[in-house]
Amino acid sequence: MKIKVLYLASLREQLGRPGEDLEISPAGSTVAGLRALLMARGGAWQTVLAQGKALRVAVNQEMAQPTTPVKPGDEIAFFPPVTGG
Amino acid sequence: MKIKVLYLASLREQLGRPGEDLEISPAGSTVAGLRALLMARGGAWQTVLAQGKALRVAVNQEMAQPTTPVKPGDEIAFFPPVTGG
Amino acid sequence: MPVRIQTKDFDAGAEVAALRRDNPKVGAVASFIGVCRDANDGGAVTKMTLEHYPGMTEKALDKIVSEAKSRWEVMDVLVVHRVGELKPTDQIVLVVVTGAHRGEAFAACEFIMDYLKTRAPLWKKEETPLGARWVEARSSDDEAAQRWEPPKSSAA
Amino acid sequence: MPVRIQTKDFDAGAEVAALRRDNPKVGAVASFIGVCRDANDGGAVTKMTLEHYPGMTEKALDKIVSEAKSRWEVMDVLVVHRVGELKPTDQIVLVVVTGAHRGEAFAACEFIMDYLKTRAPLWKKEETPLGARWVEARSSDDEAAQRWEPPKSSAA
Repeated sequence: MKIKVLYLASLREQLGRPGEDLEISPAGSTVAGLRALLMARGGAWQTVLAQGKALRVAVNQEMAQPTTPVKPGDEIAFFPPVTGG
Repeated sequence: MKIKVLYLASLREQLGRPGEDLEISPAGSTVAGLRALLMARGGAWQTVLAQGKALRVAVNQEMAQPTTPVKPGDEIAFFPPVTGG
Repeated sequence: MPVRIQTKDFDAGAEVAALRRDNPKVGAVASFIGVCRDANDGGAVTKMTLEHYPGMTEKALDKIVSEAKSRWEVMDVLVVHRVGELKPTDQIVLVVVTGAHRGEAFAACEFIMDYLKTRAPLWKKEETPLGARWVEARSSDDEAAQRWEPPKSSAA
Repeated sequence: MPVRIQTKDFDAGAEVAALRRDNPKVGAVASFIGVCRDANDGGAVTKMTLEHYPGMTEKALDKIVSEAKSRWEVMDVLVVHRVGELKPTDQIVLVVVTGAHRGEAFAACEFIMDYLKTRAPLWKKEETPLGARWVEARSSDDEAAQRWEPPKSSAA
């Protein structure tokens, strides 16, 4: 299935791209599964998305948990804790 | 001794004057003593300054208590609880 | 002067800008405007007259501002309170507090309003269709001010 | 629209006046302006870039405003947050809340700022003499937001 992934703020810089369109297997896809898939690329992907990092994920612009399902056409954004205001 | 007495807001209207210069006995004068002296005039003085009333007194523009001394030249103001803002 | 009593209206935006004075240490500006409403205690209000005690009102407000500055890490404070005749939608009071951080600026601003409401000699008289009436002090204002008091010691 | 994201500056005085719209039921206007400082975490800041997540930022702020309106008796709310390049003394964010009474207006305004700081997708990158750095989230902001959470039930 096709999904859209976004990397925001420091993550965009560390990963060297603002986002990408991905084709992933639909079976049992979750936020945690997508994160593992991306970390498997190694290098910056592995360190920047490491489990210990304070990382936030939104699915379709709503805050998500590791267990949140990922469905066809979803927009998944990875970003650091927010610092506006 | 000479003192200056002020009546503010609703008290000014109820007592029919904004204030007055008074000559009172200096012996052991306090806010409570002055209040009793004024109440002894009877009529509106007695009812408006009655002990049960929520009344505030300032001596020389600082909030005062019944026991606060009154000295020559002092400015004593009687007024209701405040309602600004 | 951090405290002003005046009959004329104020420009809140200009007052805030003047208080900040482009000070690059200011990160937070909390402000409050009190406005004359067209109703109070369930009755219509067509006009209002604000009376003060010249001299003491300024002193009382100065003291409240000093106490706010001693309690919280704030930079500058402005209090403008109007007196005289006001009508619904007119501005009555402005309190502005600048500081490095928002928590302290908010607390100082609310504290000043709560103390002003219970400790500054100012009185409102409302014109209503049933005649003029002096506004009565509210117990809710006493309770709001009471929050800022240090807890009473229960020691014997 | 109660929420706006924009690159251009805002006129806080004009925004407050527009929000009040001479509504004679408004008795209290609480507002907050967040400002870019020339130092942070002990280091000099010469410039700042604010990034947001177009679409989600507006939604997150709308949700915070709705929650504030459901918790407190307030009338109108405005949130304006700037993005893009800012320099020290520039305004970053404006929150204005109108209501009948000051306590509710103050609480809603501070709540919105605390939630905005922890829940709205916005990120600051600072230029310093040592280079650019992304601002780190503060635990003090988490604690400020935590104050507004209902106490956790201790029932089994």
